[in-house]
Amino acid sequence: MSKQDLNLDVSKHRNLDLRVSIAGITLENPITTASGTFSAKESGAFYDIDELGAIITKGVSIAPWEGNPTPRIAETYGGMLNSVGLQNPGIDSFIKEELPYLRTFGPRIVVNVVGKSIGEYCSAVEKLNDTEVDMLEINISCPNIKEGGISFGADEKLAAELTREVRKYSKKPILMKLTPNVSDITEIARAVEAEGADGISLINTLLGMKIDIHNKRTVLWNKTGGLSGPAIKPVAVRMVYQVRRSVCIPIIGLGGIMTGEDAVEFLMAGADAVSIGTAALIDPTAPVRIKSELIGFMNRYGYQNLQQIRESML
Amino acid sequence: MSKQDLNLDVSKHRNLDLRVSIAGITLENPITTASGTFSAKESGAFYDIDELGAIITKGVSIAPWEGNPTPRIAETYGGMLNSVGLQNPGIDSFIKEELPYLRTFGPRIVVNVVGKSIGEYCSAVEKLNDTEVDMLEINISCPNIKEGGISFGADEKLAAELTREVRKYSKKPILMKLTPNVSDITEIARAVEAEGADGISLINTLLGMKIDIHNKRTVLWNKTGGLSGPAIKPVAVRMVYQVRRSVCIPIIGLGGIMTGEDAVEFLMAGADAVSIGTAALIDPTAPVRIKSELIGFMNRYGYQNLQQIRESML
Amino acid sequence: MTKKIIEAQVISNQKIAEGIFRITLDCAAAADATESFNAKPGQFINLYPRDKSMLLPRPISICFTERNRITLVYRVVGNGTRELSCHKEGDGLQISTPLGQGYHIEAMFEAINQDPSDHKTIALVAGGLGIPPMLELAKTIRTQIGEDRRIKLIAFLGFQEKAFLIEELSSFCHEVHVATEKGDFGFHGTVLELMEMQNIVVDYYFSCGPKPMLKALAAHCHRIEKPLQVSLEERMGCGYGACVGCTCKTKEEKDGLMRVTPKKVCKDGPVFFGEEVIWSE
Amino acid sequence: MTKKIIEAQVISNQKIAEGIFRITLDCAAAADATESFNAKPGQFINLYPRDKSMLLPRPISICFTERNRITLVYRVVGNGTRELSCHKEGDGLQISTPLGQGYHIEAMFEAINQDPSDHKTIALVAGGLGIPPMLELAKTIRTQIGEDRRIKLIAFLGFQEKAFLIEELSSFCHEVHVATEKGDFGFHGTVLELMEMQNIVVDYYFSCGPKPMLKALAAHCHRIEKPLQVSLEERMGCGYGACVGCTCKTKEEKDGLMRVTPKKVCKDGPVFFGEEVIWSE
Ligand SMILES: Cc1cc2nc3c(=O)[nH]c(=O)nc-3n(C[C@H](O)[C@H](O)[C@H](O)COP(=O)(O)OP(=O)(O)OC[C@H]3O[C@@H](n4cnc5c(N)ncnc54)[C@H](O)[C@@H]3O)c2cc1C
Ligand SMILES: Cc1cc2nc3c(=O)[nH]c(=O)nc-3n(C[C@H](O)[C@H](O)[C@H](O)COP(=O)(O)OP(=O)(O)OC[C@H]3O[C@@H](n4cnc5c(N)ncnc54)[C@H](O)[C@@H]3O)c2cc1C
Ligand SMILES: Cc1cc2nc3c(=O)[nH]c(=O)nc-3n(C[C@H](O)[C@H](O)[C@H](O)COP(=O)(O)O)c2cc1C
Ligand SMILES: Cc1cc2nc3c(=O)[nH]c(=O)nc-3n(C[C@H](O)[C@H](O)[C@H](O)COP(=O)(O)O)c2cc1C
Ligand code: FES
Ligand code: FES
Repeated sequence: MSKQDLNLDVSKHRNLDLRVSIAGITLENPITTASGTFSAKESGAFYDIDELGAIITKGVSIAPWEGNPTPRIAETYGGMLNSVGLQNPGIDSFIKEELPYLRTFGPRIVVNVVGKSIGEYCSAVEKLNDTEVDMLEINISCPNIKEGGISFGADEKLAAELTREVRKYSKKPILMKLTPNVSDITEIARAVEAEGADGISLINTLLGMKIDIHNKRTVLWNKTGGLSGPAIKPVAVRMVYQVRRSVCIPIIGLGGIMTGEDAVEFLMAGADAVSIGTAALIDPTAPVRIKSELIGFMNRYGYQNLQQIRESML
Repeated sequence: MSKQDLNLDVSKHRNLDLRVSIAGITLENPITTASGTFSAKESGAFYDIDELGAIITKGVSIAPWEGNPTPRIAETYGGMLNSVGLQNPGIDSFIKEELPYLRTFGPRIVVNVVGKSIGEYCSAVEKLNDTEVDMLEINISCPNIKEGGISFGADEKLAAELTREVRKYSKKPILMKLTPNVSDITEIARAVEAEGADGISLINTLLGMKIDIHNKRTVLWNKTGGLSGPAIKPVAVRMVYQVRRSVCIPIIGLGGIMTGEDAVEFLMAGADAVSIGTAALIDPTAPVRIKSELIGFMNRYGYQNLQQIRESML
Repeated sequence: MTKKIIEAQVISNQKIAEGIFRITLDCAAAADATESFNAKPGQFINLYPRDKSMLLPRPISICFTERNRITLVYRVVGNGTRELSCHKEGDGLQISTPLGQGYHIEAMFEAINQDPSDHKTIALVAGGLGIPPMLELAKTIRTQIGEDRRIKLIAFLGFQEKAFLIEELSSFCHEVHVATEKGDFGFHGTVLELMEMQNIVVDYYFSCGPKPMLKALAAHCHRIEKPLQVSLEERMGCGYGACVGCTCKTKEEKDGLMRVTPKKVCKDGPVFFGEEVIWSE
Repeated sequence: MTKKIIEAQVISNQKIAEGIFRITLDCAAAADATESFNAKPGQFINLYPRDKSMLLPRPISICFTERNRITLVYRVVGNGTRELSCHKEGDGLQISTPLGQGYHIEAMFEAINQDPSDHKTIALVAGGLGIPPMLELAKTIRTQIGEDRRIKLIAFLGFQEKAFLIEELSSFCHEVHVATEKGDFGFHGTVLELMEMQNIVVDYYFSCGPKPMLKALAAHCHRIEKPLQVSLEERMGCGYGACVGCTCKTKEEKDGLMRVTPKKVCKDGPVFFGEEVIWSE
């Protein structure tokens, strides 16, 4: 059987091959859910979860986190701010209550891990070693939580150290999720690659603020929050483009992807896969819509696989 | 004559006092034109330039700069990218051809200065010493120009050194215009304050990219460009808020101001004055519209001066 | 796939008081709209603005349903509701099918029906824009009451100045008591003061309105040991349970222990039992 | 304050060829619209999209003016022009008053009139969406020619496949020659090939169209030493000269020296003399 035939076999879409391999793990398609913007039960009420390439969970920490008081959400022009503050029930509860349900679906499971110290990250990733999780995404970047997060991703040395330690404790492939709130993203990317990261996810949210001028206070209880949505896409595309030219490991690109064409933009910039975040909060069916728009684009221009898109830039 | 009466005198708007003093220079109102988005002749075809608090010119360098080839402009969701690359005819031509015309208007003149080396900055500011310019805005942040710019604003030590030297050579008050593409804006702000900056302008554009997926190339010839417009406002407000709490010198706040309410948001965050950039490219009359919206807001809530707005945050 | 985003058609959109509008939408366009629009009182829908500078859906409570039609009542407070107020008959509007958990009335009727001789009074206590969802709730409760003379449905309504939906609520409630804070109409004061003054013995409370009102009512119901259901409001992101933006703290018994559990207002609520909400925050 | 942003009313908006639309706007709403809309052929207006995700105005050449009405012809290429194509009669549309420098025809007529015995031919050479502005230009030139038999106005038009505006141009030009690259209509080939084949001696050239065409025509006119005016297109930001986004390099004599001068297409152009443009880029 020729390769062409094989492609026909594995894909439901004519001779399109949407598969992508990240750290030895094959995703059926490049569409994943951005951490913190997906709930299997609730999103599953709108679309068939098996359509996804991978599920990336919301951030999970070693112990339960309360997150920030409300208001946690503010709308901005073409974007939104969130200060959820990584509320989560902790890794034990996640493994016991959520993972079994996630495993009833086909897509790969990527667990987003957060922590306030290197030790906390390591303890959490260790607990996932013997679970049926496919990959980890280490969030070294969330700007919401005062006690940690930001410092790791904004400092080359800390990012390197965290990667080294997590790499040591984890049996799973690890993606390092970078923050865009840095002077030079390529420096951080090279640092985590050098310490054994299997891939990079970028970008997380930009740190922002909105003031309610009528009530003379910040809209968010936490004052600042993470800016996401189409407003930040140009920054995200630029960073994916820069990082693609700085490291060899795979990249999951995200930040403001609203349409299939946006997804193509990230692939052309150099991403291997993409995540859909804010778009799915606005239009719950966004991940599957974007997937079919991507297929439409490939058919229109005759791309047969993602590799061809990634290599198409002149 | 009581202070109240004085206010009535100096302002055309009932008992509103819109004046603001920056480095000892009084602006009749806080509305200024963001560097690179104003042309006295062309903007003056749409509104009365004397309505402005200050004119901030486009970047001027010691020698003429060609800027980047076109396309130089790309539209993004709620924003735009530009890679004009600081095209300008050089300081001599500016002083001879443009400044006399600018001086025929009432508003304060702030000259935005760019350079590829500290020497270039210093030579340019020196030439302005004996002109009728009111203030300088030192652009240490433009992300467009490969040879320089970005490095000064993104590095605490370079920013400090540049400020020190420019301070030495200039007889005029200097505002340092900071780039948002940094890990910690307060660090840079403190560094330039320590070296004698008279004020701070922020923010300049975020570095971004747009890919034309149909033609498989970046939209901008220069690949990357500066992201401006309402999309970036939350980042700008956050930085003004942070910097206001880190330094004592005045702040000119900008980044995505589209309405009078946006201007108020920057004032509440801690800005002393504001600049209107992208909004004026879209709606040429934006600066005067925003000024009258600001007045409307003040009347509605009974604010009598800008100080009251700045101090109103709970 | 039980939920959907659909295109509804505007049937009418009118001002009913200063800054307050009533919009009726035809949701038949959705293939299985009749199925999907089987809304429970207390549920809400997401409305998607057209203006693309606004990304987030606007949650609005379902005020009234009739076959494929739903009616919403809203106040213009910002750009999203301003846009909504400009929609004309025939315009298309992106909305979600009903979201969240509505008021729980089945258990109440089960309890009531267990003792056929008992007389019971049910009170709807609402303030401001908490009033609209009371209409669908009143209709549903009244339908269940039917000709049963033992059960009485009373509404206590509080407004700032201008009242609205009074007539509609009167057609389903045995009694409607109105208070306005500015004294324009009915009792001059708050709805809680009005209730106190009326001194009616109530067995079941259903409420929606500003948080301070709900909190005071919860304290009252706790004192008199009567069950209360409240509908909470919180700034939302997605409105369907994906973003954890709309959290509220509740007490929950788990493994025999009382634990603080964060719940999602959009998904676990907006209706909660007064006893489970941690009000202190 | 000679320029303005005004609200125009759509009078009609129709498809005239595959993907090509003609829109006519009533600009009387502007207080001094008659004054402001004294457009010169070759000028353009900015159209402001309604969809707020798109910030930048869309520049479109003025195709035809008649009292307070202006007509534009545009191709749907992206979201902005797609939105434009959906506008219906009566819709309001934000536009600018005319921008840029149009074609310079006064000097030509002065020169022609200096020698009353001479015969002259004026050619309009345009391709694709460069054709619309030729209509207003043709009308203006023909009006000036009046009954003067010495002067001949000829149009050479190049299309991809479907032709448009031919009839309208025929009413102002003495001759109209058409080429289509796919051979659907008229000469099968490019407009420059068509011109070469016709072998007509021309004294003045006015052109608008794709850059390669303009560049080749400029080389041709340079060889035969005939004056050429071209209208350039460039990706624009503001469209009125504030952002320096739309630069083009020109040769300019200053203090007796030939110097490279960057000019703004939106303000100094879009019309330039063929000789001043530096084409190499
Ligand atoms: C479950 C639920 C049901 C609701 N039902 C109704 C209803 O039936 N009728 C009605 O008029 N309104 C209702 N609301 C409130 C309504 O969602 C907001 O008024 C609306 O989203 C404001 O949108 P906007 O764009 O006009 O204002 P924005 O520009 O978004 O905000 C303007 C102001 O409104 C306030 N605001 C915005 N969103 C909320 C919110 N979610 N909760 C509280 N305050 C907010 C803020 O103080 C802000 O300053 C409900 C809210 C929720 C969460
Ligand atoms: C002075 C001037 C006069 C013009 N006159 C006309 C006219 O009479 N009729 C007409 O149909 N078009 C005209 N154009 C081009 C027109 O402005 C663009 O087609 C339009 O702005 C595209 O907007 P959009 O949102 O539909 O597409 P976008 O989404 O903005 O872009 C879609 C594609 O169109 C192309 N494009 C966008 N803007 C430009 C531009 N300014 N120049 C060249 N290509 C562009 C790009 O390749 C892009 O990939 C003129 C342009 C200029 C500068
Ligand atoms: C409500 C919300 C919660 C988020 N939670 C997390 C999180 O737990 N971990 C994480 O790494 N990123 C989190 N993010 C960031 C997103 O995963 C994503 O990086 C960011 O939103 C940019 O993508 P988008 O513009 O497509 O949303 C969150 C974003 C939002 C909007
Ligand atoms: C076309 C363009 C040209 C600019 N040129 C300059 C410049 O010469 N010097 C400078 O300091 N900033 C320059 N800027 C940045 C603006 O002054 C401003 O900092 C930025 O655009 C953010 O504000 P805005 O969102 O209101 O446009 C330019 C911006 C634009 C859009
Ligand atoms: S609003 Fe997103 S979870 Fe409730
Ligand atoms: S488009 Fe802004 S100067 Fe020409």
